[in-house]
Amino acid sequence: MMIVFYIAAVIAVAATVMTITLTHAVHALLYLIVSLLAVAVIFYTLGAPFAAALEAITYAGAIMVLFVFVVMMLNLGEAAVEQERRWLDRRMWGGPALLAAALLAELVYTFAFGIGPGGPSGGGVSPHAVGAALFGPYLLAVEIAGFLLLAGLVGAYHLGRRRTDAEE
Amino acid sequence: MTTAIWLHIANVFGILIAVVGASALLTWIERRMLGLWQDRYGPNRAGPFGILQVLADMLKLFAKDDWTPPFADRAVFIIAPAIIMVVILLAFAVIPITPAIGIVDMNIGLLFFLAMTSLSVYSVVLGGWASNNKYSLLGGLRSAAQMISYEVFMALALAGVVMLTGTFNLREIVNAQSGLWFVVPQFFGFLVFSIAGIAEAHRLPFDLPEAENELIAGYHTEYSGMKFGMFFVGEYASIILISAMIVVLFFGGWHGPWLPPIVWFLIKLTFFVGLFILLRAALPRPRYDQLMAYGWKFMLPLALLNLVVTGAVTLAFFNG
Amino acid sequence: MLHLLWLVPLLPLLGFTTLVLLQRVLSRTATAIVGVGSVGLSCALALAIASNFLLAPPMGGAFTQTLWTWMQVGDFAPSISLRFDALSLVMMLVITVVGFFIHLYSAEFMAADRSYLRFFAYMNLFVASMLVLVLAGDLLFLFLGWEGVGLCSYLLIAFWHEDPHNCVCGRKAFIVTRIGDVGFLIALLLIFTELGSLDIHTLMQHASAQWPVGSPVAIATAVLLLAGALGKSAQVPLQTWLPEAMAGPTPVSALIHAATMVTAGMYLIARTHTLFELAPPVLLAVAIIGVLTLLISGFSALAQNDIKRILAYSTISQIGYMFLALGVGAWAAAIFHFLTHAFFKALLFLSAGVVIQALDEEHDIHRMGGLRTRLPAAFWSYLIGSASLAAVPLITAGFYSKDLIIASVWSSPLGGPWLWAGAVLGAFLTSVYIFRSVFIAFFGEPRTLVGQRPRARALIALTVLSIGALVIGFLEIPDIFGGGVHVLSEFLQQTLPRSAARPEPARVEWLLELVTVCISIAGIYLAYRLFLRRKPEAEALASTEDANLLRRFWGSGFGFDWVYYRVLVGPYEWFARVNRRDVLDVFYNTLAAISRMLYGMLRQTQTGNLRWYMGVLAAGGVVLVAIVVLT
Amino acid sequence: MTNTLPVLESLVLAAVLFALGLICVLVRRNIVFMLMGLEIMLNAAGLAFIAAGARWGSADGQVMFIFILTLAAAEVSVGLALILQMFQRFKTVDVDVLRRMEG
Repeated sequence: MMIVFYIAAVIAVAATVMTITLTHAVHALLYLIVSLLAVAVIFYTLGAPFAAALEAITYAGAIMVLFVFVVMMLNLGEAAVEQERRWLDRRMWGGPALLAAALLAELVYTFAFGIGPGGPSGGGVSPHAVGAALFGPYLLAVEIAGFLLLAGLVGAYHLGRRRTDAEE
Repeated sequence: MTTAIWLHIANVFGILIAVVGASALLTWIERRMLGLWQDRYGPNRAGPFGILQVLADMLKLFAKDDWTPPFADRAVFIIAPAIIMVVILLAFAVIPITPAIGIVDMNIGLLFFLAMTSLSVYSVVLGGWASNNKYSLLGGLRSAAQMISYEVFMALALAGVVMLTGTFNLREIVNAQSGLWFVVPQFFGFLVFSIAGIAEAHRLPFDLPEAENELIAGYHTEYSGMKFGMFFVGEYASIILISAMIVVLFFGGWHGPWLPPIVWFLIKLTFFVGLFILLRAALPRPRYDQLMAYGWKFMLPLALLNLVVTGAVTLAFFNG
Repeated sequence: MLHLLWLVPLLPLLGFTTLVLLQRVLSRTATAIVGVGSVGLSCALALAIASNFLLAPPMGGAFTQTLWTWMQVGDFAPSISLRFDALSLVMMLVITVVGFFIHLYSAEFMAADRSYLRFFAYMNLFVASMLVLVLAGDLLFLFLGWEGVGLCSYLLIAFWHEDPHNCVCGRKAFIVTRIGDVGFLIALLLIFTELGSLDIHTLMQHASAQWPVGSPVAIATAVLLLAGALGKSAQVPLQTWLPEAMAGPTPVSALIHAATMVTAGMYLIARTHTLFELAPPVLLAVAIIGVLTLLISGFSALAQNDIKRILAYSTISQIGYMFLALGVGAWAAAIFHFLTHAFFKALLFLSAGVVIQALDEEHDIHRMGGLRTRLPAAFWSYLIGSASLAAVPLITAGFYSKDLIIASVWSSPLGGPWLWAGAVLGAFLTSVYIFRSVFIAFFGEPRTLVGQRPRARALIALTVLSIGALVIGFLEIPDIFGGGVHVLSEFLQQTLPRSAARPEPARVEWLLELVTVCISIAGIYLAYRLFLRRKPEAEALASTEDANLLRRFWGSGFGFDWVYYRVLVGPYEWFARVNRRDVLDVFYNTLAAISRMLYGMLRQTQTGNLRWYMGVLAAGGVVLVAIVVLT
Repeated sequence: MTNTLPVLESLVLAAVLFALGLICVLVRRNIVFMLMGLEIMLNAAGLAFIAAGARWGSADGQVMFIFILTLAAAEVSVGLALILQMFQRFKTVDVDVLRRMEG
């Protein structure tokens, strides 16, 4: 299991690095999908098969498709890739990388010393338990999430409308 | 231990080869049956009943120059057809054919199937995009919207079955149908799933992404050789996959009297594959907006209604 | 029957709400029906209740009806309660009856006005508030009516608000009465903190039990209540608003500024008489203020040319009589005079209104003349009202009430010769100024053409009020006139203490009676001589330097307005002018400048660059996590 | 399952992914890539929740992940609609162009 985890982790990190460095949007998205699928595998190794399936279905299968869809609609072409390459100036990486490194160091430090001794109690969590928790103590949150989705739907529909010149 | 491993390997390769072979064979079967229903011959020259036509097609496709259009996005263009083969074949891994035959017995088998079908979108979308051709792009855009939409109803239709059995494990679902096939209590679920399945496999009448007469074969316009062959075979494999899922989820899988389980499964499978081909022969293709309206305005409410009624009945009578 | 009491104030209030809510729907006729009808119903109900009360008096001479508790904050629980006793009954009857006839008259008088509906809405609201004022069993509830009355007064004085002058008058009335109201409000707080209750009956009992006579707190309370009463009743030094209040329509002047509202102060003192009896100095002050007021306004009325202003000063002066009566402990006499005054003053105003309307908004008596023959109805009613006001002996109501007051002042231990002399002088002045207006306006040469003449509704009102102004007086006839009648004072004794007057020997009484009669007749005769018979001589006298000065002084109401302007308004305006560039603003402007500077600095961070925001956000996150990690 | 789960490693991985996503958001000028960076960060947060849930054997982690998923779906739908709108109006995907909205 640990081998699977490490392979997946390496794939995830590598794919994410590719995502953030590539200039071509569709290629970057493909790498991002790979990264997400790798994370799904990691979920599986963490004993969360339900979350793994959801990650694949929703994240990789639906949300990313939306991304691809939009990138396809924009259909920027080679010029955009060139532009992106120009924008990705080497000098621009310094500050953000430093910031991210600091954050990473802090987080790792916290995890390393904060998780405490003692092996994880472990044990997978079945979809049944997740569902019971969702519609038990988290029922209100589920309702709110439903509202959030509805708001997202309405917002996206409104924003996505192609305005005619008369409306401007 | 060793025997088990060997058996497992045999299982894996057996199913793999069977599926690919069956898909290939299906190209010929379909053409013959269409010919039958449309009162013409179909391929009948090569071998008995033209069965060697499959081989001939295969040879032709393999022998063709593996050509990539210069204006295409090379990497994505190559990956796209591979994706559909990979995900469809992966999805077969969770299908329990008989108690003995079946690759993995996953406790989230149903979700795995859904995950794989949802990933199969990329094949079409990326293929359409990478071809860098406006017809292909249109086909890709259509398929993205269509497949995302129908995936929703598909999952919702399956939720009814999950409610009745309380598990995502396909083997347990089949076992739960030893008495009554779920097609009876979940008839609307079956209906929605079948229709959504056709859409997911973008078969006629829902083959808008590749509509020949408007999009010139849509997303695979630029494909040729074995890359086209993979799209082609992948489509038939997904027909088999959807049929197999219908059998597993709604028609009791391998259950049946007198005959051995494998036979029952194959009989049911063949029936649904035939049904899909018949649908292709019988139905016209809707307009794109009709397709989407049909999905969101009819299928979704139906699936939700099915879900609510199933939930209410389950809660009222079984209270599990 | 008594339990229907709550309907009496509610009916006019319903009339008000109906008018306001349906203002787009109602026709003029419907408006008049609603406006007059609501008060008419209320009047009929009041009469029924009053007769019921008289025939079968409730226990203790008072009927209390608690409708609900207004609010409940700790011990503070004022209730919406009605208290009905002899005093309330008289007040209620006067308000509804006189109010009804004035409404009836208004239906005709205001017929040509654009804001017909608004007028009746305000009038109905006024009647409702006034009824609340006199029927309230709780001081806070009374205060609600008190303020409602003030509001309506303001609204009605400024009724013709297109003319800015009317608005100024309305504002003046509002502000001046407000000064008194502040005193009233403080009195309410004081009473509540000292006695723990605002229920009038309870607080009276508590007060007489807890406060000794002449105790400082009693005096303070009485002074503060008196301030409220002075404001509302237009007594010195808060009388300046009432002449200005004549800017409103004439029926308003009749109803509010003569018959009802201005007597609210007197009512308040009568209602809380226990408190005043505990503070004898204040009672004396009431009497002195009454005399001062009646003299000042009597002289002022002499110098007016505007017919309504004459009546306004006359009102102030008559209320001064009531205050005088209250001050000397002649409670019943005050109420009696209120009763007769309500009738004859309303009558005077209404007939003046007829004249004004007939002469096309002419207020100046010198431009009138000879109206006796041309407007006989107005003449006769005005004459009857004037006779009553001037206390023409035996036949007028005003004679009996004023006579009772003057007699009480003489014989009361709280009164005395000085107050008596003032009252008698006032009576003389009254005769002179009112008959001055009669002779100038109704006799002599005609000067202006007569237009509109009164029609049925106005005539009904005038007739009824005329009869009232004549016969109401027979409720109370002195002993020396063959036996004597004491209906009203007997009745009021259920509520108010008996007059403190000592019995005088008949000889003294006859003498006093004779003095009053002579004074009244003499005044009328003087007016006749000066303004009708010997007019040229009088004019020659009036055109001298000194007389002109005196006339100007009197005409301006003894210069109270001028003094107030100099002492209060002027400095205030000066201060406002000086402070236009607010000194304190410097401090706040500095604060604003600092915040603007900081804003300018912070604004630099708002680059509109999304990545910059993200970067700052991330840096903030890093810092926060660092703080958490390192601590 | 008694074998130990890679909880600590998962958390570290989540941190790494989060940092990478942050870099992506900060460095990129293309708004599509910025949105992708956000997705990476959200996903990393989800991973951390799952890992924590696995550490305690509790369903709460996965519940939180589902909520993150919901959030991401809503966010992406609106965000992509905004991108389309922006492209339609400014004919570019460069966020720096939006500076003209500076107040």
